[in-house]
Amino acid sequence: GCSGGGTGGGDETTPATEERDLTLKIGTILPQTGTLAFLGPPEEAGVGLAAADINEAAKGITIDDIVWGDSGDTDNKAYATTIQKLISEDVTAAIGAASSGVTKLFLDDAVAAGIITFSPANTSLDFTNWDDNGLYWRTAPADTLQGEVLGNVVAEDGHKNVAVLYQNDSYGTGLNEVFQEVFTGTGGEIVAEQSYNTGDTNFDAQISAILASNPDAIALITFDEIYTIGPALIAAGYPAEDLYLVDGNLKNFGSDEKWPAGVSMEGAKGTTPAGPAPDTEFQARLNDWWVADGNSELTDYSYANEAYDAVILLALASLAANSTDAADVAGKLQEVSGGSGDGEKCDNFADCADIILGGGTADYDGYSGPITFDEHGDPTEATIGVFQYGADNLYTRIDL
Amino acid sequence: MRRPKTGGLAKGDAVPGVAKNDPILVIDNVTRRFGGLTAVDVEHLEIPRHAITALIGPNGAGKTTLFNLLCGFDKPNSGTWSFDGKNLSGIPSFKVARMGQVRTFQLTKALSLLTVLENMKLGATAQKGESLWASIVPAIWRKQDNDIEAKAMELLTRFKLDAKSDDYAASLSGGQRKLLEMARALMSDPTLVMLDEPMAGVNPALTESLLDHILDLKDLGMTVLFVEHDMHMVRHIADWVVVMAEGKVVAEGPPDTVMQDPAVVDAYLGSHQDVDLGVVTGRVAGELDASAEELLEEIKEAEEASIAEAEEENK
Amino acid sequence: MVFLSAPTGARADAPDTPGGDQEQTDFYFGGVITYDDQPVEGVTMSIEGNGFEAETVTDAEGKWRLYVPEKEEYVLTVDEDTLPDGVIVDPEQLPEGIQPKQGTTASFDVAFGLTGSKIVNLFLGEGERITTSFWDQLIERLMNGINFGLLLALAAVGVSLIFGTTGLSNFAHGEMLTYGAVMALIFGVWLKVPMYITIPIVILLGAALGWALDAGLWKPLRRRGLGLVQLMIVSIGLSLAGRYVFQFFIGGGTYQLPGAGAPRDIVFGPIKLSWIDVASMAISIVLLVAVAYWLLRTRIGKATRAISDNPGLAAASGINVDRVIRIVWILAAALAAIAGVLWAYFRPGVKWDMGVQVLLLIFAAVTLGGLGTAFGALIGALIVGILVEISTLWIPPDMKYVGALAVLILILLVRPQGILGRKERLG
Amino acid sequence: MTDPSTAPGAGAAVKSDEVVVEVKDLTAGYLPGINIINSANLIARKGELIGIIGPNGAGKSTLLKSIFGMVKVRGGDITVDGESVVGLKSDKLVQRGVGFVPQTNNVFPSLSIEENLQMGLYQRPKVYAERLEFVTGIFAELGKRLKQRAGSLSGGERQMVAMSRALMMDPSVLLLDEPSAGLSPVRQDDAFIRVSDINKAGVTTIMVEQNARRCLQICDRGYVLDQGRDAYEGTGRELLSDPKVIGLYLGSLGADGV
Amino acid sequence: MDWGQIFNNTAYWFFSPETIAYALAATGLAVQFGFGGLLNFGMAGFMALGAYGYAISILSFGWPWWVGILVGCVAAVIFALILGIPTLRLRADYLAIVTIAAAEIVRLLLTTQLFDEWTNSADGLGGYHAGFRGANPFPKTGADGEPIIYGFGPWQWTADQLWVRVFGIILLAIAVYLVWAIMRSPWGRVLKGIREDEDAVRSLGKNVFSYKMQALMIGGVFGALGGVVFALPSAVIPATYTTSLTFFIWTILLLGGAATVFGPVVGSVIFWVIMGFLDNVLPVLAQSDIPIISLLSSQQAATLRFILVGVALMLIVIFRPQGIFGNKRELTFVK
Ligand SMILES: Nc1ncnc2c1ncn2[C@@H]1O[C@H](COP(=O)(O)OP(=O)(O)OP(=O)(O)O)[C@@H](O)[C@H]1O
Ligand SMILES: Nc1ncnc2c1ncn2[C@@H]1O[C@H](COP(=O)(O)OP(=O)(O)OP(=O)(O)O)[C@@H](O)[C@H]1O
Ligand SMILES: [Mg+2]
Ligand SMILES: [Mg+2]
Repeated sequence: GCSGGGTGGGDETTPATEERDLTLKIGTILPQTGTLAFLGPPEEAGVGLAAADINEAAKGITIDDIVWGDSGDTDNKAYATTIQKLISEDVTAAIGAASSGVTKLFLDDAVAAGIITFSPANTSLDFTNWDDNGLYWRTAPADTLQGEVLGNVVAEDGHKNVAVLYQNDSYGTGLNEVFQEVFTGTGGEIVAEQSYNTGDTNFDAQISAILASNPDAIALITFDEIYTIGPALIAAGYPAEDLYLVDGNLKNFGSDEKWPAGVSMEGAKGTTPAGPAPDTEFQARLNDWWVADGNSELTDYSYANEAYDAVILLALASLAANSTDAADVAGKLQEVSGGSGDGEKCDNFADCADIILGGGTADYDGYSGPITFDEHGDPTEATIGVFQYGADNLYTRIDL
Repeated sequence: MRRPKTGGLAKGDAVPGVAKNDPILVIDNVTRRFGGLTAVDVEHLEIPRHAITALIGPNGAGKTTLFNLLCGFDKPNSGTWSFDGKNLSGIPSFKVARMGQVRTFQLTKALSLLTVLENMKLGATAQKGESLWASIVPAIWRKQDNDIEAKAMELLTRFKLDAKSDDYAASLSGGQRKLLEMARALMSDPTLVMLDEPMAGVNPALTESLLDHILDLKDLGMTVLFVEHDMHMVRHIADWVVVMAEGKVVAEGPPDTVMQDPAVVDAYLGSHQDVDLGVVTGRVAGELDASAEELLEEIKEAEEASIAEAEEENK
Repeated sequence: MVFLSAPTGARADAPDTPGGDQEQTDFYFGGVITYDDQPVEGVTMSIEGNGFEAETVTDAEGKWRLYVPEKEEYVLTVDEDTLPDGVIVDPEQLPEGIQPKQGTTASFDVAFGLTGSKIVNLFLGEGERITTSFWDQLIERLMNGINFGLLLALAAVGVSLIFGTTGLSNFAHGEMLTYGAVMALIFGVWLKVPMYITIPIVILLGAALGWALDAGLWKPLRRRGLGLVQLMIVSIGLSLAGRYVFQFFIGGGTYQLPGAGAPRDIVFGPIKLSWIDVASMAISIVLLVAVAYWLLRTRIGKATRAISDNPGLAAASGINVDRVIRIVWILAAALAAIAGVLWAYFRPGVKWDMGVQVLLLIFAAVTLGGLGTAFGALIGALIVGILVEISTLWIPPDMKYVGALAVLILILLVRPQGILGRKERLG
Repeated sequence: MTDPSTAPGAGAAVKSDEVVVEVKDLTAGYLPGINIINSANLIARKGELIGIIGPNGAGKSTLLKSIFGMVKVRGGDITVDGESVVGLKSDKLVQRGVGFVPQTNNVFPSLSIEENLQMGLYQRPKVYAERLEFVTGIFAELGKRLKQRAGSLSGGERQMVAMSRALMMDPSVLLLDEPSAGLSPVRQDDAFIRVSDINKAGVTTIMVEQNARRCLQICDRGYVLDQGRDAYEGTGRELLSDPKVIGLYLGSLGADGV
Repeated sequence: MDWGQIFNNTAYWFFSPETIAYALAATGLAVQFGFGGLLNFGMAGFMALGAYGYAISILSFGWPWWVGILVGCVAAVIFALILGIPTLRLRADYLAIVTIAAAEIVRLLLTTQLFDEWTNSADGLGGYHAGFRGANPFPKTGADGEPIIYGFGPWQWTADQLWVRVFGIILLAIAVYLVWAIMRSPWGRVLKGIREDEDAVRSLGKNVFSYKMQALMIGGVFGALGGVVFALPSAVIPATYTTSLTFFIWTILLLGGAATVFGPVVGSVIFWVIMGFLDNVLPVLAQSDIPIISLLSSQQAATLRFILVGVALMLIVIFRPQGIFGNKRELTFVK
């Protein structure tokens, strides 16, 4: 995102009180298949619920039937056909992809076609200076914040020798880097650092290397691999209360049939971006929407918040620009996120829409945090919540 | 119809390892062992130039193995040999072939999914179009290729394969493969051609006409070394015969002499080449002459001996 | 170093929770003080700067927290007098990037990062951390490697048998593993059938899959006379379809089988095993021995090799080629299914693409041992399993398969026909 | 005729007029549209030794293969013991007592000699010891190297293994495709005499040979196959002395008494 | 979505960079396997080297884009040498496994954080387009300053997109021409002979190793060019170059016909057209009211696509085993 503002033409002259009658068409390019397929449902639910909320609010903008597309993974190359489908459907924005690698592979095509790419989950630094005509945006918070919070949480618990197991991709390496820097800055020491590649299915060697270093605590920077790594660590006799999780793997294991029944994570902590509102009600709504759409219950909520916020922001920007043209919408995204600095805070679509329709400038703070875009389309602000697992293997927020 | 044989090949008496006046291939102390079995153990052997030499010997005598060694397809445990004065030991097989020493395989190696004609053309050497860069420019090789094709067709006609020239080699019958194998080797105009049982499985009438062809080639200066079990053929064209048994050269000399050699007769030929088997087996009326009686006797003995042996082993 | 005199003066009481004695703002400094790995209680910590001053005392866990009104730089001071006798704040043991202020040993400039908290931990004295020795690690991983290798062997023997009999490199073998694991998931978890019944069911279902694949796919294809490469591509298509069929039904997540994550409480020296590990190895060994017996002692075993040499001649010898191949498929699929279950316990977890992840290792094992030799596959599998587990003692863990694959290449350079493979004669 | 029973090497000839193998107007081939066998006819009666000769590519092997169910039959009929065997697979024919030695690729290279022989008895492993004795009686060399892999054998040795494999099963009908190819002269004679012996023991034998003279010497009747048709038929002796056959197929080599 | 649009979206794949890239790689494989009989299962490795050679040359060393392409090709040649010298004497099926392993090693080396400075590890490289786009001969904007859209119907591209395709097709055309030229020459005959029986060819005096190596290199260079074309419009991510990429290339080769000149091109088009068609048609079916299919969620429809792709590949190979252009006759004799 080289230019967040200024590309949209003529929006400044829009009369403040004008009625809107906009139909915004968006598509998704989220993983329905492949190794990241577990991320698809919550993200799609986020998108779907946001669209439902927007349509229900009836503020002069409707979200057309969403074009659901599959990003797949780099292995099955599903994204290649999907992005073309979205382009031919003339969407204003494509929500996706989950993995930075996949986004990179189609981003240039999307930019050439002049549609917005809005990822709820990309964290790679490379996008900051991508040649994207201001069309790339993301709601996933940068690693820097979460990494620092995680480092501080581990340190404050008094751990001195800590091991990290992280995924070798932009998500894992980025977070790991910040975490290590912060943690060593507090006086602790990283005694083992092990990574694995996405798609690996066995982590034995890594786990035994970590345990061999006898750490006081282990930070697990992973996605779904937690379902394998967690039980393996606990089986090896490592105490759950010394495990630290992150947004990629902080899940309510207690209500998850995929988690082995006997394995308790009680005491383990984790960090994840979280807005001021408690998640539980939001997650219930997500789940309701998802089930009503004919799916089985959600077991995972990773990046649902970010996906939801992405759609809301797009709709607000569209309202603000009074246009569904991608360039116009992109031109307003920074503003509605509060990036122009003078917006009025609001935390749901209807309120924000009212501000915009009333001629004001909205500053949307969503479920994934306060979200303020810089001129590159990267979120600059976030609130990171700290959570802890109880005896029921469900996590609750402890930092409030 | 018999053509005169080339004589005066050896420098002395026809004993194993005798020096030749003009040897093309000289073999020294070549041995090859497989586990406990010594398949080849040749002390000294010279193959005369411009002559047809037959290599005969019982099954498993080591003839094919010797061929493999001489052509670089197998590595000996020891020994050296030279072709045309050039030391060949350790030279890879394709270089041996390029020097003009070309062989055929006993178990044929047809290039299945190439047509018969392509198989033949592959046999020609020094093709300009076989280098990668030249291959892109047909002008460089087109003419040569046409010449090769003409020559190939000529050979195929002689080998009665012309009708099959556009068929895949995989569709040839067993005998036809033998023929192709041999014709292909001849495509390269070798100095020395080594044929491993070229006529096994080839129809007798055709064999006869091909032998003439080989004799023609000899007249043109080619040297032939061949392995064969068909004694008619050996007698018909060989100028010199080398007999191997259990890896060693046990006799050599002009065909008529060697085939009278009692050792050779015993170990290999059997003394009853001309006996009518129909008579021996009692299927047709006929005089059972002395040699036939002998043959039957021998067979009986051998049978009993081997049964006894097998029994012993079973115990 | 300067040793200060022993602390005197009464210690203040620590708050109930760190920082509980102060007015809570959005910004705080905090940390822990330990000496020789023991928390130090009662150390007085003070903060000062920007016209603000505060003080607190560490609690029983050595923890402290000091709230400040603004996100600015402050000076943090540790009252060294309140540390245990003879203990000072050793500059060597300070956190990275923190320096004592000029002229002091226990006052530091501290600043916030991006967030509203900054932690300064002081781990004083001689901490001791007992790490596992290299040899113990090696032995432990060797054990893991054997366990892994054995389960790979179950799959590899099947691949090898199929290759040995039909010449087909079955790229769908990974899915046959996944199939076993998924069946175990369905019966063992969803239908709550006890595991000791589930496993025989899985074996039976595996056998049924093998039967169905051969009857429905491979045999008709043999009839049509498809080439081996064509068959291989069919198996690649089958693998793709199979994998996504699993994803279709179980989604992209990871599930656990009953008992997965059982504690590793069987200890022999450095080796720690769970009863699952022991059972898994036992099952592998029993099955492998049974297969070996079958191959060596029965005529069908020999027939498999005869068919791979020359199916036409095998038929001419009176071998019912189709039947033998059918048996091989059934056997291979049953072995793969059980290997899948063991793999699900070893990882641990059942996932839609768990099988294809080890496919390459299985093939490496089969090749290493010598293509088509069942015993070679066993040896190859053990080598591969062990290498994968121990190679990361030397190489970065994200390259753990590199070691095994590189060794495969190296061994083939020395023995192009694989460990137990044999050269053909020429001519 | 000498009395067969007194003639040395002769067993009790079990012959009758009962037709064991009959090929009627057979057409067969490999590639679509090209028939290799064009309405060929052949009859083998019980206990007969039939020789088939002909030029290379005449279709001799194809004929044997079609009898044995290895080539698709396009027309005509093949019966064994009066029952049509068209469409039956090879292992079914083995069950009916038909044995076959192919011309090429006739051993299992990666199996040892012993295992090769066992494969010959795949359907009746019990009688192995007995049959092994019989077979090693013929090819003594093999008995000594039972553990050697067939793939490493010399051409002639392979041929012996191939023959032995077929003989292991004690067939009632034996189809031989060039059994003598690659054998040394002594062994060739041996082989022919054995075949004759086996035949006399009642095994109906059909033998394709390029060693035509030897073949015709021992066979009861011979066929000359040319371009997929049976061009000539007669007793071995008739064919041997038929000038046309000599000119076209036998050639003069070996006939000139050398 | 209507059928016209489905058709358009499907037709897009006739000229997509992916199609061209896969066709190039499959052409390389045709040289190696189709004509030379080398079971190279490491095509993904060659493609990765092409793509990374290109990207790293530009990003780390600042070389011009065409030098990058040359570097990619050279990298492929070197890889072929390293791979070939020790392994070309292996039996065909051993070679298959060794090449898979080698390609995986390449991928893992590109993924590991050890060489992060150049490879950016798992995240891959992007943003190297300036040079290539700068060389674009097609005007980007018309006189009115509006971007020019070239083409018609389903094939409408910006100048940059057109340039990628034109460039890719030129490369592909050259590759196909070369294959056609060398395979009808005596060189090609030797190579085909080696495919059938290398000992026989050796006995005729041909240096088998050298021919195999040349084939491996030529195929490798085509593969690398495929990698470059794949990377030209997008980015290079190590996870792209997995074994399944190799498998797809193989499938494409066999779809078209292994020992054919145009087979790989047609195979690639078929492959991507199937992918595109299913992606477009399945969601429509899932939303239609056709029984059973309409019960699918969009997730399941997406998954179903790959099931069907797998099944389609199987069916094509089963019912046209010789490939579209292949010679049925050959099939009678394959082992
Ligand atoms: N690779 C090998 N391993 C073990 N033994 C071998 C190998 N190659 C050959 N032999 C043995 O060496 C001996 C010689 O074999 P060779 O093929 O040279 O015989 P030959 O004289 O050509 O016989 P024939 O006339 O039957 O073709 C045989 O007994 C054979 O079994
Ligand atoms: N698999 C095959 N596919 C196509 N054609 C074949 C095949 N096998 C043999 N032929 C052709 O069929 C014809 C007869 O072959 P066959 O093997 O029956 O000959 P044959 O009489 O046994 O000859 P030989 O004496 O050389 O063994 C030959 O022209 C041959 O080219
Ligand atoms: Mg020989
Ligand atoms: Mg024949």
